[in-house]
Amino acid sequence: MPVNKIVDSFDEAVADIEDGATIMIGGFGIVAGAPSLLLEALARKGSKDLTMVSNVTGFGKMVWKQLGFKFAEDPDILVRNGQIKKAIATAPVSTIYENNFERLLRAGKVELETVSQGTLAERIRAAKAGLGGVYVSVGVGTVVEEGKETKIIDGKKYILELPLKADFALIKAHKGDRWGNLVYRRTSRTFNAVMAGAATVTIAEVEEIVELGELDADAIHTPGIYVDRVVVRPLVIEEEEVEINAEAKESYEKFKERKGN
Amino acid sequence: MPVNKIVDSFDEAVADIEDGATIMIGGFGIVAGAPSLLLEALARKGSKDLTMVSNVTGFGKMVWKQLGFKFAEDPDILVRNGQIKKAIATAPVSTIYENNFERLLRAGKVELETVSQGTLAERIRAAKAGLGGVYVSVGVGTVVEEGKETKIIDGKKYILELPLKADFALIKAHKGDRWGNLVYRRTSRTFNAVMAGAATVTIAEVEEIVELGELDADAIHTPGIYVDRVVVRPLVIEEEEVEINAEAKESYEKFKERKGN
Amino acid sequence: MQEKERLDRQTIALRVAKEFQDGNVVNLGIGLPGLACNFVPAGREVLFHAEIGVLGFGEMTAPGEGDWELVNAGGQTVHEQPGMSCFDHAEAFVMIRGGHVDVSVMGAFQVSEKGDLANYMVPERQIGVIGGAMDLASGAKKLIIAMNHTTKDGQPRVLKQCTYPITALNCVKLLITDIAVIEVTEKGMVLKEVAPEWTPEEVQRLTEPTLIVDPDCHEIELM
Amino acid sequence: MQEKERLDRQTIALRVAKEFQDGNVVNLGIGLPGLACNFVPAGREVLFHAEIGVLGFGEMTAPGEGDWELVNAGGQTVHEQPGMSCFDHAEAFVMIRGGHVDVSVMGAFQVSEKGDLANYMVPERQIGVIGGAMDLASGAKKLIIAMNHTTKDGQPRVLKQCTYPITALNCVKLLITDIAVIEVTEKGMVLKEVAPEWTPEEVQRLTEPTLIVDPDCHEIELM
Repeated sequence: MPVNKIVDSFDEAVADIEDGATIMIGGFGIVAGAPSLLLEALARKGSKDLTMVSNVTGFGKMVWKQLGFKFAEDPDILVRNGQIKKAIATAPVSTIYENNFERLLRAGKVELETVSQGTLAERIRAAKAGLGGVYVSVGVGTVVEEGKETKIIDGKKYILELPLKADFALIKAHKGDRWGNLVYRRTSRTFNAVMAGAATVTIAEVEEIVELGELDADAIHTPGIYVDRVVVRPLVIEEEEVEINAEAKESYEKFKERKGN
Repeated sequence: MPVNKIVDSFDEAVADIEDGATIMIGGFGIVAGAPSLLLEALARKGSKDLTMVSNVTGFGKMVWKQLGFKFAEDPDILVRNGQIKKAIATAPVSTIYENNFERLLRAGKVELETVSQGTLAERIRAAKAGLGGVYVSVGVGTVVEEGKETKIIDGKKYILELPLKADFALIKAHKGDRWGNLVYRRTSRTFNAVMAGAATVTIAEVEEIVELGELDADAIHTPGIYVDRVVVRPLVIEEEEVEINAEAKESYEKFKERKGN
Repeated sequence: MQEKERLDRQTIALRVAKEFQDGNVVNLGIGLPGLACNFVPAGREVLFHAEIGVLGFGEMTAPGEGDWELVNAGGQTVHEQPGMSCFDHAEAFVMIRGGHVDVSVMGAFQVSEKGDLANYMVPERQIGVIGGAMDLASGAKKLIIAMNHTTKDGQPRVLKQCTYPITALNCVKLLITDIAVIEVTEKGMVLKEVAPEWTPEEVQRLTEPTLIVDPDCHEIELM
Repeated sequence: MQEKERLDRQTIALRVAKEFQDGNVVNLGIGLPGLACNFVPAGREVLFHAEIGVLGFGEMTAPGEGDWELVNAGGQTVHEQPGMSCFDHAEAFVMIRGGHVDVSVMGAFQVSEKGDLANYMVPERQIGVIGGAMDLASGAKKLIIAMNHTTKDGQPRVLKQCTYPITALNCVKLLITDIAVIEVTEKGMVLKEVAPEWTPEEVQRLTEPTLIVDPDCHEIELM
């Protein structure tokens, strides 16, 4: 039988994500790299008490609009839906406004583990790579060191960082095939490619499904070995009105003027 | 000034590899992935007492011919030239005949550290990634464990493996540009891409130099940040007569017959 | 007494390939195991992995033909096929060490009753070739050993304890030799299949640990 | 007394960019530092790195234009340019942690005399945004901080000791503020440049540690 990892719908793709699961969510916090339709499906399913591993806990529509992007969901949809028990993230709150996660955190309704970004990537990779742990010097002398084993290696102090594994990884790619081979576009690769294979089940949301062989062997970013399910987006995500942030506009105009001189 | 990492000759590319240097040599042991002309240049220069990090210590012409390959140099050229003090390798000897390294080792003229292949790759990556070390369970209960720190993590025993860094990495790629961006072809990527950036100076031998922008941003395997020098091969490497191994021929014929049935 | 005929390398490889299930990711070691990529049962789709950095390649090419930058772990050129992907060495071993490879097939000098594997060094040689063997033996979900049942001078290589240096402990799940198919279980080694005309007693005579003969033990089936 | 005019964000970014040397790999933090990609001195070739996974991108696009899958660490779209490469997050931090990035430019809440950096949490908020700041502060060969010299109510942010939680110790090499350029050295903080019309004494008055005034201290040069 030909291998076929393609599933027919987003709801089917997330059907076995039960209450209490640990899930990884790809992307950086920038909407283009987020598995938006998988997140919407998981919101519809309504699984509770999830532990969520992601770079950000979600900014929600406001920030995307200010950045001038077409709108799509980010991890915030699970937060505002009350599905998250704990977040492991590098940027759990916003520096400019109070996001939904911060509100719940201040109300004592969610837990938080803050991780440095490079260490988050390395811990996820360690799980995927079957390593027992890695020594990282980032965070020495800071809050990140608290409660962790340290070791002097070659005269320098390192913190022992342990692998981070999940039950499910929800990721977003540009194209995929029936073996689960994936390619990403530009800065949307980010945590998506890192998380692929670091969970028991990796589910990829793609913009396009291509025939086996269409992706060049040398240019595949995520070999199919790491991917369990592939589900394709409808052609166009609903676009919403976009307002450009006034400050960004002004700053750009000033820059253009200066360059003109 | 435009950045330009392209150097004019192989001799110039290796001119500062002095006696006693630690060098990494890319490839797997299969000739296509070896930086053959850099190795020839280093043999001409004659630097001595080198510590060599590579998958194999070299098979020499005999084996390549038997495999039916066009001939090019592999790490053996430095071994038979008497330039190696110590080898760190996963397959230091041949299982089918006595290679030059084995002869020197038995004569007490070289030292050897044998490493498991996945661990070699991970130790090189650790150096490139600024990690203090990684815990690996491969080799527990074997000779590889001897003299190393171990640790039980989550009920499983791991060995602490330390980063492996070099002064120079000699690697081979398919195409490169003046920023040092590289792409590899098929199974020639191997240790070449891993070693790029794990040495103070990374020198890449390429088959073709392309204009900046010709390599697609999404398909570059080694971003230029890891590469210090790029040197291009003359168009054709001298081909030698090839004899096909008789056993390989026979085995293949038998397989074809069976498939025919 | 003339010994009965044993399976040749091609036939052992054929029997090995029968183990591959639809969608399995299979790493084939150097030598005999490498031949198994030629014998995937009809209708099954199997993805072959080589630690040199390739997944999903096809059959071997004729010697001296093929793309010399597309080779298996033994340096033999293989055919490209749709869906194939290439990667570097660190990634190849993320796949292996991380438990993403379903089946690994390797050769061996010795295998113990508990599934310990010795395949990287003949003690007399004093120098070993570890290569990727330790990683594959500890990392793959299922390790199949394909080897001759005895040494050239007829001594058993299936032993109570390995006398050669160990590659990895408790790792072998299935043993396919030129005279038998043996499963390594918690209760001991179970004889599942014997070569044509061989009896379980004859296999036992060439095997050090006591074999549990499976009630369903039968002649090796190749198709 | 009316305070003298301070540099605006664009001008600080312009001064920051003067530090970039030919061939430097430069990571620009979110906010003000991000603007520096627009001001590379004419004739110099600088490779910008963003931890989201891109190296060698060009200037920012107009807001709302550009490829929304090609953004800097602040989510602002940037222009593609020849030689650009994209990669994943683990690789981006191999570059950072591994010491492959020449210059990192970040904002800060506080910087200490010894070059300690506090930029991930305002204590009153209790929740920090570490992001990639710790990695960049410990990993980049040279860390430049671009920030306002004082808080909104005029309190110094260049301090003997940071009172805010630390991002990384002994990491800041150069401080470019809206009134001064200060080098962090083993002997102490050296005042190298002052904003137009500002005197070293005026800068000192807004700075907690004692500044060593460089004999060559002069007005900030932008070109």
